[in-house]
Amino acid sequence: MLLWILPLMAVMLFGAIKNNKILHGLSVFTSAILVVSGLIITLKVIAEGSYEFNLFYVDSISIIILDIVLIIGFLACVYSVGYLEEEIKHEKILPGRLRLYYILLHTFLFTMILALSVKNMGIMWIAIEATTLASTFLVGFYNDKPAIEAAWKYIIICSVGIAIAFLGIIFLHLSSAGTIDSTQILDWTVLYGKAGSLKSPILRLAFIFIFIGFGTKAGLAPMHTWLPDAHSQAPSPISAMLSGVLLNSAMYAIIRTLAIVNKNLGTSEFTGNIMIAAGLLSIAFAAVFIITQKDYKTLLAYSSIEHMGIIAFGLGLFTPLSVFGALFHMINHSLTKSMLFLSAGNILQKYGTREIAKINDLLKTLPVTGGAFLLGLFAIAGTPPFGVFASEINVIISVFEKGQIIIGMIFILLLAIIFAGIGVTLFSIFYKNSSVETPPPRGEGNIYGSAVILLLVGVISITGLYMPVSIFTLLNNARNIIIGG
Amino acid sequence: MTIKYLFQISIGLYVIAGFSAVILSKWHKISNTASNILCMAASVFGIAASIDQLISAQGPVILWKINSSIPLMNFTMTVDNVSSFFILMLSILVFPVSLYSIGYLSHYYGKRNVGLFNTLYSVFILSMILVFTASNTIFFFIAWEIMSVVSYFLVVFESEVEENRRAGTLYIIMTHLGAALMLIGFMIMYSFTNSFALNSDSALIPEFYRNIIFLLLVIGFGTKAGVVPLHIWLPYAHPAAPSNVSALMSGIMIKTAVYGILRFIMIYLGVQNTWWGILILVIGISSALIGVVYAFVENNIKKLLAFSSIENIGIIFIGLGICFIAISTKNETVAALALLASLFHAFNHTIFKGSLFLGAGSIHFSTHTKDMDQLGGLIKKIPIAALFILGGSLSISALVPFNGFIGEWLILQSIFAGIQPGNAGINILFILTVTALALAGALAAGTFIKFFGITFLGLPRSSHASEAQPIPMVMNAASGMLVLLCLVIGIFPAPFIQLISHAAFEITGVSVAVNFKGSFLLTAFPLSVSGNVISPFSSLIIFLLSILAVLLIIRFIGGKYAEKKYGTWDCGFEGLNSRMQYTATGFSKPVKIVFRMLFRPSRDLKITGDDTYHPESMEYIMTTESIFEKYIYDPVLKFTERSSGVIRRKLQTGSIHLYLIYMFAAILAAMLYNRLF
Amino acid sequence: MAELFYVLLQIGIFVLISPLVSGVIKKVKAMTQKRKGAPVLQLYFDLTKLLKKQAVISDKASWIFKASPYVVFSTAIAASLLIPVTTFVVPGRFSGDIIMLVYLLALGRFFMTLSGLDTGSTFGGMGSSREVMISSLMEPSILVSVFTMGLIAKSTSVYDIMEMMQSGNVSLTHPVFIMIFLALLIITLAETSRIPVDDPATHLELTMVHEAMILEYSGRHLALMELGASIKQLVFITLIVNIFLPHDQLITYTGAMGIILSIAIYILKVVGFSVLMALAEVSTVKFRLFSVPNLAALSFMLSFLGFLQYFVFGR
Amino acid sequence: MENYLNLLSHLMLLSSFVLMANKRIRSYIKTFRMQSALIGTTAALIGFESFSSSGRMDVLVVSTVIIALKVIYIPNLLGSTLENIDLKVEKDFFLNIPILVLISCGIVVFSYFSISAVEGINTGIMNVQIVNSISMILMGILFMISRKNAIGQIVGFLVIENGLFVTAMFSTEGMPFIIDMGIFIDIITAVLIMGVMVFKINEKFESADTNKLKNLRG
Repeated sequence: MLLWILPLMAVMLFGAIKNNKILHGLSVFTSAILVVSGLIITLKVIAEGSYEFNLFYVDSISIIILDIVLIIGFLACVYSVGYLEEEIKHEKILPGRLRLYYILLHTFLFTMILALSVKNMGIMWIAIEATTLASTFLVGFYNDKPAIEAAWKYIIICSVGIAIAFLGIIFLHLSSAGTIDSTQILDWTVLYGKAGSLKSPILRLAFIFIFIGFGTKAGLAPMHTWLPDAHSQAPSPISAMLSGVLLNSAMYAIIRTLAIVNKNLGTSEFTGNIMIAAGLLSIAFAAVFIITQKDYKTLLAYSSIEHMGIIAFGLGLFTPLSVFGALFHMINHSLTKSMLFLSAGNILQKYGTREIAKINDLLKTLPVTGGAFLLGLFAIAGTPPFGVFASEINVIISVFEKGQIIIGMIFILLLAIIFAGIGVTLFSIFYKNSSVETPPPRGEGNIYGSAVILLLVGVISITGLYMPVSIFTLLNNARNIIIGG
Repeated sequence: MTIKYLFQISIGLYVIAGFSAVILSKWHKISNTASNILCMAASVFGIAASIDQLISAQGPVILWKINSSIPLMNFTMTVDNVSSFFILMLSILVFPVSLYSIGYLSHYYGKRNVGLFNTLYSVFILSMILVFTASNTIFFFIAWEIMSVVSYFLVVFESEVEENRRAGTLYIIMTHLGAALMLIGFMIMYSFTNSFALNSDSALIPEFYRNIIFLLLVIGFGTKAGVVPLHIWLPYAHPAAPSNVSALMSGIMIKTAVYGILRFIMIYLGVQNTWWGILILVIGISSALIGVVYAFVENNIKKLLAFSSIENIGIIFIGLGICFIAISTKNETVAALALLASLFHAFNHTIFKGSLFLGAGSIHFSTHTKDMDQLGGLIKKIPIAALFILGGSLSISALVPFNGFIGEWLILQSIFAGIQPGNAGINILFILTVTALALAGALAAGTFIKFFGITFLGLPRSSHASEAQPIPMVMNAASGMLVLLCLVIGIFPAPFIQLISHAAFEITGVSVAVNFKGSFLLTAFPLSVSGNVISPFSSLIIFLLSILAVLLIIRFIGGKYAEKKYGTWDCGFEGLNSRMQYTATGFSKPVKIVFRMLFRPSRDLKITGDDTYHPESMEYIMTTESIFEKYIYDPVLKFTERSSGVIRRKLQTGSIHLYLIYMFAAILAAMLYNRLF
Repeated sequence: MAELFYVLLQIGIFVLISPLVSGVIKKVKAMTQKRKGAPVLQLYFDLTKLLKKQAVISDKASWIFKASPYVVFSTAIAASLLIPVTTFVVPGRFSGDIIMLVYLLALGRFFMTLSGLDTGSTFGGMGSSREVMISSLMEPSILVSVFTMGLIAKSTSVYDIMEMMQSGNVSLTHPVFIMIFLALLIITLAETSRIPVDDPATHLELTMVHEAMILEYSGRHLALMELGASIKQLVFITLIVNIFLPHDQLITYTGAMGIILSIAIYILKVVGFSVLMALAEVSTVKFRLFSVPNLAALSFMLSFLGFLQYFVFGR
Repeated sequence: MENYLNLLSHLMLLSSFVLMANKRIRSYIKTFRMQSALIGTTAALIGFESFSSSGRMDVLVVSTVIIALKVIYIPNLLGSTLENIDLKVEKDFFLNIPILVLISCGIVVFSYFSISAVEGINTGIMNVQIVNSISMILMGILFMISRKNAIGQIVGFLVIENGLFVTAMFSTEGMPFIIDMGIFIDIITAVLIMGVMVFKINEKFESADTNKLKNLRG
């Protein structure tokens, strides 16, 4: 319950406080407490399998993503301290707007926590819609032309998508009409429990609309169009949260529905076709758009689309291994990608440009960030021994386990092409290149940020080789819940 | 049992070396020396262990068994004879290379992060050991990728040079694409056998998919091996790396591909169709020829060596191809012989190419240039290095009494045994192979005549050459010991062949070693394959005796030796200067003209001054280009870039209405799907 | 013991006969040109004189320059050991086959070309570069032709090939032998630097190849170079005559008499063949350097067709 | 009773056709107001029924809220926004009206084709109503696609919301109360935020023409 109240309190407080120092401190402090309480709940869930009182409900699925949210949120808060100070120093933003920033940030955090920890799908929908509303101004925070444009596209497209998703929710409700009494309408646990007795034709319709709707928010092609703009225009900590966290929580809604639908239909074929198609399409889009990308934040955004595609692909296969891989991939992707966005933020502040062609000698100029960025790129492109590879290989294996060799080939080749694209476009920035203008003086600007980045690098390079047993059990339980095994 | 410990010690030492390099990285000299000495120690253990494993008749040894909690990730290292043969090659190379590094890296002191370099260096070695010992496909793939990434970092280590960066990017991309194909192959294996183990039953895979897997693996490994036409990264990447690393890359890293082909195609899949062998043989032939021709016209010493690596990998593939064909036509002895020959050639290539790259490194170290047209007359400045490079050149040109010759001879003998009346197509192919080998051998000799002659003989062509710095003793010692090894193997090949035949036996199950009459230091017992006999040793004896005799005779007839120093004949002009002698470009001109179609040479002659007969100055520029880059790779790249650009502009126009249309279409499509499915 | 005798015999014959061959060729050419020409034994006198003379060494040269004459000479000697002049003296366990022969000669060439580059003169480099091209282009046809002969004899040792040719179960007029004979003839012309590939009599920088490489040599070094070259020439001639005109089967004697007779016939054959070569030489003109590839292609095609004839189209 | 509902749903569909045919922004808002009024009455009808049958109040409350919000508040808000921004949009739509109307007919047919077969929906009355409301939603999206200026897009979005609400209404006598409330809050905030964005766009791009927002490409 603390999880819900705390951020709200924080938001209230932010409203009152003027002093920036205290604002920083408070935000870090609250998010830290959130992390701690999240961990407590995690232990409960590991022990008991699920943890709920009236509306509040977390089980293994949600706790995984919830923890990601809390941790990334915390790190983003820590990072923001240094980042915003820099921005203020360079008059990118006025000191006064700090308050707005933190208010929005924590509202955003709250809505996501809410979305991930309620039992009722309707409220989940509301919360996810609310995430859009909360983050719109964060996307448009810089208040210049591109930022406004990105924000507008973001809110319009996502709202429409969410609306479609609501249509799906209605049908979900409709399919349960008669089997469920009015007190527990849209209660996920009940729906899941009684999945067998729901009306499958309507459920299919429901799934379609929910997939399209939340798929929009999760940035699956062809509804992904808002994503590159929003990610590239938002302040870097926000980009990190968008792609590391927001996409996951949208994907989480899809997972919940998927579990019900597949349990009801008894086969994953209907859902699988759509999700695999969308997944491959997203990866293909990303591949095409990465090969000749000029802007590194946009490039990272497209890579997020790619990884969402991989997750959707894994869920679509719906074998135990692939679902496990997909969930695991969520973790790896969030950690790696937010790390990349944070370091991209440092680079942006150092060089003052988002154009790849204008950056060089990164490894010398920003030793920590640069190194982290290079490793992170290898990681995100799926090179062993990083975490992303470990989860991707699970997905890949499960494709071939299913005997769908052609699809598997396409999948692997697309991933390889994306690696090539990243290599072609981005590797040049790390080394000295006399043809480009001389880099700015060396030295890390944002100390907190660098610390966070280093931490994340350490984590992602471990996750590829070793996984704590607790996480393993969590993932397993989640997997079992989803595939009903 | 002891073998296991030996291997573990060696691996442990490599790890320690890596860490010590980082820890001590404050003090460059100390960290460099320490880590390299540790590497040397490790390699000694590695040599001991692998030889022990080879001669002891025991089966595979399990070194380590680590199960990660991540599903399907278990890291089990096993060593059988094949692995240990490759580890042997690796360790034999690592010892001198590390010794060399002690001296060579001294020019990094204070300039670059030597600690980082040495860490990468030992991780690179470790990753190769992992590749050789991985016991399931996933682990193999991981090790493979680590190897690629680390070597990428080593290639771009001197990143301020523009072409190094481009080389590195090209390299990592090519090798990653190859690895992707490889992964597909592994996965297809898995989808039928449901196991990643290397000893799982490949009979479950249907015929069609075997062929697919074969093709995928050949392309995947071929990319790493740098066979034509997948070779384009190699001549850029190998020269770009620091010389000790290029020695490792050229000497052993490209052999990992050979290992992969043995491991996955010969042992795992087993050879069924004749066309597999034919494909490999053709690849080998084309690599050998094209590689050597490009090597001949190259003027950059390290690029020249890189191209010659392509040639030699081609020769190794030729051996493999003969072996494949022989297996598929049920001709075990020939198969075993051919395999032995190609393994032996791989072994030799590791040694002499290693020494040559170290030598090239020494040249660069002392003259700071890799361009032959800047060099010349170095034999007076750095005589010892010159001697060793001469040795290496003789050996790579397959000349008696060096080991290169034995390798060529074995391959020719296997072809000789392979040609039998009957199957006409194969016979024609084999005789063409002989042709290719002959041409390649002759051109290789020419290449290294150019390499040695232009670089070391004649007059210095620039201040680089005339002001060459002396070379540290360790560096000379390093390349020297390799050359010595070449000579020893060349003169007493028998024991080494015995050693290698253990590895070959494990693959083909036929031991040809018994056909080799020949034992340790006995000259009377020459090396003989099915009645065909050579004895390098006795011909060497004749050699020396005849020199001795002729010296005596001359002394007897001609009396005491008297000589007079005088200038070279300069056609009566006053004084011969370095611009009058043949340049590297000029030297290779005839061959360049003969193989015109491979280079598309373009020349332009600038004459300043009004009178064309007595111009003030003339400038003659001759440029060549690789047809592969021009006609295969560049068009593909251009097409990809253009199409991607077009698609981007068409799809992501920025118009929100278009985006809404996408969503609309998606919804309609989904509803339709729901209706129809 | 037998081996020692074999070695001494071979070396003795080759060293003694080879200058004669050059002499004969020169003489025949002179006669065809209505000149008197130098005496047949001229080269012997030259060699002995050169050995006595003081050697002038370029001050640019390195030890390679001084070493290579010895290497060239001794590789020629070592090569000569691989081609028995007679089958009466069995090489026995003394070993080395036809492939090794090719690579031994390559070693000699390697050093000769290096020495050409060593003095830093323009001619040397030119000669070396041309030599490298010619020899590389000739290499395939050499290997293919000897390989084919070896395949027919089921062994790569020259001795076995000779025995096979002497044993009457192959007809010498079989097309394969004719083609390979022609191929080897061309090769010999090229390898011994004769017209149409190279002109041993000229020192015009446009045309010379072999002479250009040894231009800087003098004294004993020059002598060794010359002798080595002529031994090499004799090696090729011996290869041809002993394989394609086997004679030992005609000799009924055994023991010393047989050996002597056989050697006598051998010498006759050699002289005859050198006359033939001389005639061939005077009846052609020197080719342009870049039409040498055509010559090489011709000889390669001959040997390749020979192979096809025997192994693909059948006997 | 059912007939009235049928009639109303047809009327709503008709209203969105009218909306589609509208040329001027003011008339968008008017039409939207009318459509919301229809929805309000529908809600009221269902509310009375459910109250009389099983004394549930919530749908009534919802209906009042609808009328308060969608008939009165939001249209006024939009109107005022329209006052305060300067629209330089000569031709506000990409496709001309007849084609749009034709496409809308196509949409209705399509939604009938795709939905009607779904068993559980194809029970007589409900069938028609849901088909109508889904085609309303789709037409809402079409409207957003076809209109250039920001206000038009907001209206389109609101139409989608209407469609959703009607679907909810007809399919299952309304959602649980709290959810409905949540939805309304969301809508208001969404519209508010969009309004603010409209102002920002207007000040940055000197016009509320969303077709000018084309600086961010691939």
